[in-house]
Amino acid sequence: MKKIINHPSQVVDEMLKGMLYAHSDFLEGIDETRVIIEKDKQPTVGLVSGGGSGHEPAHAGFVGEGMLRAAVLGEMFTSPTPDQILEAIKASDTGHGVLLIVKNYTGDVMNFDMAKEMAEMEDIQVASVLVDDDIAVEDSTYTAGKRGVAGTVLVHKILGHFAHEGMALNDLKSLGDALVTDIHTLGVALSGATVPEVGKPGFHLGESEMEYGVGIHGEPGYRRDTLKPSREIAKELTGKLMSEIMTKKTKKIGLLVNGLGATPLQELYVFYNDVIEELAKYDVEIVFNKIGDFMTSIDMTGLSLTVIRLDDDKRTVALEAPVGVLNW
Amino acid sequence: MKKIINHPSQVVDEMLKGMLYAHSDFLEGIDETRVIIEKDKQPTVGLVSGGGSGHEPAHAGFVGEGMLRAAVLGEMFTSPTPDQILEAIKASDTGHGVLLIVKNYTGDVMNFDMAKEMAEMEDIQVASVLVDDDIAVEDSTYTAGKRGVAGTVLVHKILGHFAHEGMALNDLKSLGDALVTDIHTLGVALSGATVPEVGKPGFHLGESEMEYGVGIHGEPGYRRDTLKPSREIAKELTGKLMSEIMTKKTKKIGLLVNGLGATPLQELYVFYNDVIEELAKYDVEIVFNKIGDFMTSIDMTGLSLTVIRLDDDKRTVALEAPVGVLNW
Amino acid sequence: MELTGDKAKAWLLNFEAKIQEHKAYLSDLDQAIGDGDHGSNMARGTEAVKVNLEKIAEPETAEVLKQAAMALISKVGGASGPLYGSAFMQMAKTAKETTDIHELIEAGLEGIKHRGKADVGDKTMVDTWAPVVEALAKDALTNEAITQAVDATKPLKAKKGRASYVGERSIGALDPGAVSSGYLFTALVEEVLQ
Amino acid sequence: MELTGDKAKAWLLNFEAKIQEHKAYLSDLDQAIGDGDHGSNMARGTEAVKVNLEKIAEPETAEVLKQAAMALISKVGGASGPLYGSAFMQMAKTAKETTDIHELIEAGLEGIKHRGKADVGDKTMVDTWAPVVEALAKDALTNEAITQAVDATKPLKAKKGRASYVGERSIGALDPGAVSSGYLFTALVEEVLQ
Ligand SMILES: Nc1ncnc2c1ncn2[C@@H]1O[C@H](COP(=O)(O)OP(=O)(O)O)[C@@H](O)[C@H]1O
Ligand SMILES: Nc1ncnc2c1ncn2[C@@H]1O[C@H](COP(=O)(O)OP(=O)(O)O)[C@@H](O)[C@H]1O
Ligand SMILES: [Mg+2]
Ligand SMILES: [Mg+2]
Ligand SMILES: [Mg+2]
Ligand SMILES: [Mg+2]
Repeated sequence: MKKIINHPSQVVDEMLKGMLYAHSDFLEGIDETRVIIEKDKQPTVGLVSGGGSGHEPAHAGFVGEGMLRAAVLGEMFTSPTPDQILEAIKASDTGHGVLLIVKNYTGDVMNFDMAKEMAEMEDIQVASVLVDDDIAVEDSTYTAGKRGVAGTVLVHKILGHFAHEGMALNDLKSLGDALVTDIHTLGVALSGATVPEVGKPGFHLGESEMEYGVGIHGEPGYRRDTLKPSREIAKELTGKLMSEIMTKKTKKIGLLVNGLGATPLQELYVFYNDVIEELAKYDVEIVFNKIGDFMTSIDMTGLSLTVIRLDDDKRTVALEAPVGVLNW
Repeated sequence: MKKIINHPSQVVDEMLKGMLYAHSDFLEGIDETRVIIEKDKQPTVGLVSGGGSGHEPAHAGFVGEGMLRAAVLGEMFTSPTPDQILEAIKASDTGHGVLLIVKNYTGDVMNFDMAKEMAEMEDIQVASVLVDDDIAVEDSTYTAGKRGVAGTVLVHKILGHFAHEGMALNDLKSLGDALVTDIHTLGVALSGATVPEVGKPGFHLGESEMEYGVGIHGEPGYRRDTLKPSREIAKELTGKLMSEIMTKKTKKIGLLVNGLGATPLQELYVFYNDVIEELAKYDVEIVFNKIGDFMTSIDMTGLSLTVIRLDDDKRTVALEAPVGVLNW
Repeated sequence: MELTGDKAKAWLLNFEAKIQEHKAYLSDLDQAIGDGDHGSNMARGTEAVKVNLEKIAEPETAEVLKQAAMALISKVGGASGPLYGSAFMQMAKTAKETTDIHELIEAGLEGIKHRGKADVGDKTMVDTWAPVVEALAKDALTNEAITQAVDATKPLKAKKGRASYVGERSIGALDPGAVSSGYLFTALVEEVLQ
Repeated sequence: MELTGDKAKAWLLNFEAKIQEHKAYLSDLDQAIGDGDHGSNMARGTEAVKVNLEKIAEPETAEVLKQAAMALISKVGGASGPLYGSAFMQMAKTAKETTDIHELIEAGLEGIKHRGKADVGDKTMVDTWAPVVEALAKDALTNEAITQAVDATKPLKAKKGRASYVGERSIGALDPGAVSSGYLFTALVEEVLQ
C-alpha cells in the first residue's frame, strides 16, 4: 500500500482538518462530530447526507449553496453513527425541517433511521430519501436491495436546487422518492480499493482482468472478465442501463461518467465518446452530462456510468443551476 | 498496463471527440488540428495554451470565459506542432492579439516560437509568456532551464481574468513575465506515468519507494527515497518552496495542491493539512488555495505543491473571479 | 439466572478482550463477504464500552447495559453499531423490570430483529442470538451450543447486509457478525453462567 | 558531390525505412534519459515525409527538401520536430542556390543550431551533425565516421533538451536524437555517396 498519509487511523481526521483549513470561508466543522456544514444557512429545508469516508469529493465537496447543507463523515467505508448524524440534523434545521439523503446500505439506513428517530424526539421535522441506483445488485427479498452509488450526487443536486428555491420538506421528499426511481448506475473496476487501515485491496484483479458491477466500497461485482476495450465496456453498461430506463418510454436523458478515484480524466472522456456512439442506437436526446470524479472508492481504478431520466425539464434546470460548492 | 481505452494510438483523438460531444454548448473543435476553442469569443486578447496530452484537465478544461480562449493538444507528452498552434492563434485573434502561455520545455518552446513567427508573417500580434515554476530543476546554462508544471494553471487564471477585463497584449505580457517569477512548484511521485503507446511506466518505483522532484512527463526527479509520511513530504516541499518565495519578503501567498492523476482527493487534503501546519513556522498569510487535479501526468500517483506570491491583491482578485470553464 | 451489575460489567469487559484478540480475524471474515471492517468496528466500539464501564464504581445492571448501548451506538457506525446498540438498549430497558438473563438476551434479540429486519437463516448475527435465546430458555447454554450456532452460518446464503451482494459466493463463509456475537456469549458463559 | 532530386528522394525514403525499423530502439533510448517518444515521433514524421514525397513524380531537390521540412514540422511536435524541420527548411532554402551536399548539410546544421541553441558537446543531434559536416568538407563521410560521432555522445552530460533534467544520470547513455541523425547520414552514404 502506497499512500501520502501519516498514520492509517488518522486519515479521516486529518483530511477533515485539511478541508476546514482550506475552506473556512464558507464551511465549518461541528466539534467532535466529523460534520461539515455551510456557515451561511438560508431559511430553507436543510439537506443532510453522508456516509463512510473514502468517497471524496462526496459528500463534503457538495456542501454549499444550492446543494447540501451538511455532510456527515464516517470512518473509512463505514456509515457514520446516529449521534453524529443527529448533530448534523440539529445544526442544519432552520425551522423548515431537514431532508436526509441516504445511500441504500444496511449500515447507512439503520444509522440514519436512528438519528431521525432521535431528532423527531427533539421535535425536528425530518424526512429521508433512499437512493438505490446501482443496478448491479438485484432488488429482491434475498438481498439488502440495490446499493446507492454515484447517482446520489444527482439527487443532491436536484433536491438541493429545489430546497434552495424554498420547496417544503414534504414536497422535496415526494420529488426525491420519484427521482430515485429514474436514476440508474453501473460500475466497472480495473483494481480494488485499499482501505488505509486494512492495507490491502478489497479484491484482487490480475494484470488483464476487470470486474463488472462493482460497488463503491471495494465490493466485488457481478462478473469477472478479461479487460475489454472501452467500446465494449460502454456497450455493456449502456445496454443494461438503457433497458432499465427505456421501460418508461424515456425521451431525454442525462449522463454522469464518474471516476472511481485513480482513473485519469482522459479515460473518462474516451469512455464518454464510446457511450455517445452507443447511444446513437436509441431514440433519446442527451440533455445533460457530467464527467469527472464525484463518488469515488478511495484509490480504485475504474468508472461508473449513471443514466438519469430527464423528460421533466425541471430536473434539467435544477441540474444546470449554479451552485456554491467545491466539487460539482 | 490497464486502461479504459480502445487502441493506444487513438486515445488523444477519442478523448477529444468525447470532450466535444460533452461540451459543445460552449466549446468547439477546429477540424484536423486538435484545437479546442470557446465558441463565444469576446473582443479581447485571446489566451492560447497547450502542450502534450496526458495532463488533463489541462489544458482544454481551462478553456472558457475568463481563462483560455483555446487549447492545443499534442500527442501524449509531446508538444503540438507549429501549424496546429498557428490555427489556434488565427482562430483566437479578434484583432486584439494573442498571448501564448508556454511551459518551458525545449519542444514546447520551439513549436510555439515557430507558430508565433508564422502568425506574425500573417500580421497577427502575438506575445508569449514562458512558465518555469518547477524548482526541482536547476536553472543554469547546463540545463534546459526550470520546467513549467502545475503553476501554469495559475498563470492561465490570473492572465485570463485580466484579458477578460480588456487588458492590452503588451500589458498582459509584462504582467505575465513578472508573475511567473513568483510561482514555484515541487512534485513527488509514488509511481511513474504510463504513456498508452509505450505501455510501461516512465520509471519504476519499488513498493516502499518514492521520488522527489518529478516532472509532469514521467521524468524522474532529484532524489529517490523510501516512502515518507505526508508530514515529512510536506516539510521538505514547503521548506524548499518557501525559501524560494521568501527571498522577496513575501507576506501573502496562495497554495495549489495538485494531484498527478491517480491520487485520491483524500490524500491531497491530508497533505494540505500538513502543509498548513508546516507554514505556521513562517510569517505569511494564506489568502488563496486550490486542491484537486489540475495538471496531471496521466496515471501517476503523487502530487505537487505550488506556492504563489500574492502580496499584490489584484492577483488574488483575479484568482477568485468566477470563470466559465470545466475544471477550475 | 440473574445478571447482577457486577457480572454484567465483567461480561462486557471479557467481551472487549475477546474482540481485541480476534480483531484481525473478524476483519478477514468480513473482507471475504463484506467490506473488511467488522473487526475494527467492533474493536472501536467495545473499547468505548470499556471506557464507559470503567467510570462506573457501583455497577447497576440497567445502567451497565445502557452505557454499553450508548458506546456502541455512538462509536461503531456501519451495520453492527446500530444492531448491537439496539440489542443493548432493549436489554437496558428490560433490565428495569427483570434481570433474568434469558429475558434480557431475548429482549436484545428483539432489538436486533426490530432494527435489522433479519430472520433466522439470513446469515447474520441473528443466527447466533436466536439459538442462544433458546438454549438459555432451557438453561442449557454451553460453549458447544454457541460454536454450533456460529458454524451453522457457513452453508447459508446471505440475504441481509453487505454480504447479500455477493449472493451465492457467501456460501461457505462464516458470518462475521455471527462470530463476534459468538464471543459475546462465550464471555457470558465464562463470566456469568459458569 | 551534388544532391539531385532523385537522390534526395531515395535518401529520405531510406531514412524513413531505417526509422521504422529502429522505432522501438529509439524510444527505449529516449525512455532512459528523456520521455520515451523519440521513436514514435520520428516514425510519425518520416511516415508523413514518405507520403509527401510519393506524390512528387519528378523530384526537384529544393522541393523534395521543402516537402520533407513541412511534413516534419507539421507531424512530429516535441523537440525533434522543429529541429529536423528547421534543418530541412534551411537545406531547402540553400538548395535554390547550390545542391552541393556539404553546403546543404552545413545549412541544415545551422538551422538546428539556430532553432535549438545547442553547441557541440551538449549531447544532442548536433553532436552527430557537426562531425558529419566536417567529414563532408573533406569528402570523407563513412559509416564508421557516423558511428563514431554517435557513440561519442555516450560519455557526455546532457545540457540541452529533456535529457538535461536527469543531469549526471545522462552520462553513459546514447542521445536518441544523435542516433536518429546517425540513420539519416547512413542513408545518405547508402543512397548518395556510395
Ligand atoms: N439486517 C441485518 N440484521 C442483522 N444483522 C445484520 C444485518 N445486516 C448486517 N448484519 C450483521 O452485521 C455484520 C456486519 O457488520 P459490519 O461489518 O460491522 O458492518 P458493515 O456491513 O456496515 O460493514 C454482518 O456480519 C451481520 O452479522
Ligand atoms: N536544444 C536542442 N538542440 C538540438 N537538439 C536537441 C535539443 N533539444 C533536444 N534535442 C534533440 O532532440 C532529441 C529528443 O527528441 P524527442 O524525444 O523527439 O523530443 P522531446 O524531447 O520533446 O520528447 C534529443 O535526443 C536531442 O538529440
Ligand atoms: Mg462497513
Ligand atoms: Mg516528448
Ligand atoms: Mg463490514
Ligand atoms: Mg522524447
